[in-house]
Amino acid sequence: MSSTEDSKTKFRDQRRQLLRLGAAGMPMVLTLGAGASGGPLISQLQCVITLPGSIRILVDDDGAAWVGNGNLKKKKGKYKSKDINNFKDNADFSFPSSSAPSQFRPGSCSGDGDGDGDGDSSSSCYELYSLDAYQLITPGDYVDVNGSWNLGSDAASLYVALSARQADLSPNSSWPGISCIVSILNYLG
Amino acid sequence: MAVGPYTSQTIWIAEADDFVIRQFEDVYFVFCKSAGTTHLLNFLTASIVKNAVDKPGNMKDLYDRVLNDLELDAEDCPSELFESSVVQLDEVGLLKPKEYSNA
Amino acid sequence: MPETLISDLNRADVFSSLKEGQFELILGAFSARLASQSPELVDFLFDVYRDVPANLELQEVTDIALNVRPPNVFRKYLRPQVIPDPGFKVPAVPLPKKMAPLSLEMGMNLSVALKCCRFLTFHAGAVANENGGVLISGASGSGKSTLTTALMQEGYRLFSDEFGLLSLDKAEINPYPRPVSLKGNSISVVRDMVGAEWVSKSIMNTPKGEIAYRRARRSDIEQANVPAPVKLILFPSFAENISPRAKKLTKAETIMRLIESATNYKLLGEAAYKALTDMVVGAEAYDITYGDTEECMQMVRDFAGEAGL
Amino acid sequence: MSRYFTRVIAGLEPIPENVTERALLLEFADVNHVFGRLALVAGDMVSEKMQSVLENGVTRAAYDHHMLHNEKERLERAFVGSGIQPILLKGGAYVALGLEAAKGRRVSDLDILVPEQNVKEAEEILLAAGWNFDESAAEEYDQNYYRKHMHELPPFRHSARFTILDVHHRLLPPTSRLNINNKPFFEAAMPLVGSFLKVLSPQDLIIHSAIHAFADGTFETPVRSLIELNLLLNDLNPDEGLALVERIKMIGAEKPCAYAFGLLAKVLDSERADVLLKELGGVPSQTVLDWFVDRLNGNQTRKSTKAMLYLRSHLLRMPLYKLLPHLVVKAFKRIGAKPHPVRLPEIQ
Repeated sequence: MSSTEDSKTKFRDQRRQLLRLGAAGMPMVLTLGAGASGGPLISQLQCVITLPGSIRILVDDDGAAWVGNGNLKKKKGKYKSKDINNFKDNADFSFPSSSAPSQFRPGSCSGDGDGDGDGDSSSSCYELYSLDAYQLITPGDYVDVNGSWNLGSDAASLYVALSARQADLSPNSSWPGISCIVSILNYLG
Repeated sequence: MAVGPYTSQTIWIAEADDFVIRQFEDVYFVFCKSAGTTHLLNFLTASIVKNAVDKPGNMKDLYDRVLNDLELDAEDCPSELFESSVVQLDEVGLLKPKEYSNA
Repeated sequence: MPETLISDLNRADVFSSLKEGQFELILGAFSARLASQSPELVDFLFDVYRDVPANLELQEVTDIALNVRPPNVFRKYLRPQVIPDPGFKVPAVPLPKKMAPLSLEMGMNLSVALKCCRFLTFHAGAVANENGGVLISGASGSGKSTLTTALMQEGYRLFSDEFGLLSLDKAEINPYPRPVSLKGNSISVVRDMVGAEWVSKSIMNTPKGEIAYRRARRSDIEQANVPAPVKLILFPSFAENISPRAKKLTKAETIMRLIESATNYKLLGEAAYKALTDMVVGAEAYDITYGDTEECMQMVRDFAGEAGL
Repeated sequence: MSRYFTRVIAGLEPIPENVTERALLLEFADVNHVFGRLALVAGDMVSEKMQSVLENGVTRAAYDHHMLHNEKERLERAFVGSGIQPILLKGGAYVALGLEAAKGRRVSDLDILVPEQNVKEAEEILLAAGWNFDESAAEEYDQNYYRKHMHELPPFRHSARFTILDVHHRLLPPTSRLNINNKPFFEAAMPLVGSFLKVLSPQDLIIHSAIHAFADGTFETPVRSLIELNLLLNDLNPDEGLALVERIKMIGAEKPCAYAFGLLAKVLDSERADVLLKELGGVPSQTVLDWFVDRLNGNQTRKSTKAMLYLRSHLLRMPLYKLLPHLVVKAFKRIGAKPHPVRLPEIQ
């Protein structure tokens, strides 16, 4: 067999193999540069936060927030002041007002039984968000192609928003995922 | 997943004016001007597009011509693979059904 | 009108120009309007940017506008911090005031990456000699900056350690010789390589660890408007204690990899497709894995020779 | 300054000669999403450098228009033969129609309107063609929320192209206080030439734009909305203009349209808008109109903004923590869930 025929055979074999892969489901057309964000894959944006345990986030109507794992039960759309105070006291992290973006704050706000000091007063001025243990959060998913945050109003979005706030307040803190968020905030450079 | 309905009688066309094609080794990079997207084709999908540019045809017609051009037989390239390749090209907008393009 | 370099200017004038938001920095591909209240930034400009042309009053609109400012009016008094503000919405972390230089560099990089569409922009280091240019594409930690610096030592001009800026009408890259940013261990490597006087003092404890900048040379800046055709494309990756190896890449592989490393490929459409494929046609490309800069450079020298550099 | 810059971008004032003002104008246009529009208005009347900076906006708009063209084609392919003819809305429609309002405009999502009785079928067609409910809204709670309370389905995201598609079946949520008659929009929709898709009538484009800007709640891109409305209004021929007021009353969109016209008259000196406003009997509330003017001026509170403007620098920026809520306003409707890909509830 001549060497040109030899290489022709090899060439055919390569093509046949590619077709076999195609028949097995390999795409025959590949679209390039079509990352999820429509932009390039930036490694700093790919980091993932794994929550170390279940996390609850309490947000008041000024956008202040408390993060902990305390229990809180709603009764008739309201929380007991005693429970609220207990949650706040045991929170691992707290954030000043305006920390939680507006869509996370309670829609309407009213209190009752105020002032009688029996600890039974209740309030609807809070919203509680829960995140599961080991939940994965990819903050980069919330950065759009223009480099803007694009948050929803779910608990994970809130976690991302507070992470950014935490990076602002204290970039060296023990907030779960702080290094991920800082790397995103710093990406490039 | 098909972009939309088609039948065995659907005539598939490709609009050459809409592409910029550059070949490197056995790989074809195709830029689609109207969509602003870049695609990577192999010898099979590139041949499908080329045949649909030269002479639009239905699935069977294109299949026969492509096999002939590439010196392949139905064992090398089963019709299911061919059809799924056409659908993939439709998905990214490099092929389209003729009756649709006339609408 | 002869250009004024920052080193020709008076420190107090620069500071008040920055305070007014009138300070204009003109460097190769992009000009920048800078505003800041930070004296640390003035020091940094006089050190690392000393040979760069600048104006105390804005002469023209600029590609980039950046306000390196405290994150808000109140914070300024509580805990001095700075944040880069490129005039559009970007995620940015406020940094302690002494890190104003880092903030400036981050802000400028973000602006180029996200805002400027005049060039196809690769996340890559770039250098050139009189025969042509080298593009060094790699993620952070691949040794881009170190290799860029090493090639500068061999007589190549600095284009950038961060951005390969490809013209859209011809296969040429364009200089943007900002300081080379060095992290961690590479700082001492580069200080030994080029002499300590060429490297800024370190900024410690940044979110990215220790950072220092290797200044662009006056010759780099003087030729900041001279583009170069790309002849060699490198995709380095660094791993400790590994013997060096290289693999020549096919054109198709190179194109795919470069599309991934471009920040605005999709955005620029047909022009980007043509410019990129044209560039790859005229260049050789290699994937390099290395654990030692000098060993890597030996291979790079060979490849450069073969590519006609 | 904002009013002045808005007028410059609307082509009513010449581009300033002063370099600092030009620099501030560029930043204003960028922040307000009308950079591409400014590029058109400036043309070659400005320095080469300024043209080259503005070219960034032209490039971005061109990219969006390509993306949209592609999505529109994919959509046509999906619906061909189904008997459903979706109506393109907003930016997508302007681009498809080649309207002046499309030029230089950025468009990020595709919005379509389908009759309520076709929603289920449209949904099935889209799911079959590779659109999925965006992960952020894939959970049952959100699905139900959207279906019950909103005027659109949860947003779709294409599984391969990642583009977003919003499917509306009415122009405002049923819970909105504004009582909009949706039927006339469908009846007057016109075929898009060379396409299976439809577009709203020229008058309805304006009415919908006004509803979107002034009744949807946020007035989130005030400068862009105003310039868009002005261009749409200028496109109407005199007969269409006269018919517009009747149309507005029939649809029940007097309120948002009055504010739209009021603002156009006040900020852009639009005589047409002034005439239309008088026909509509003026704005319902001067205070609300002033609030919209404030929004246009970027005022958070009047005092602070005045102080900012005097700084002469581009201190219109906000600190990060204020920026966050601001940025997410646009995303408010993307009522989210956990970021896991969640299986869709079965669709009966």
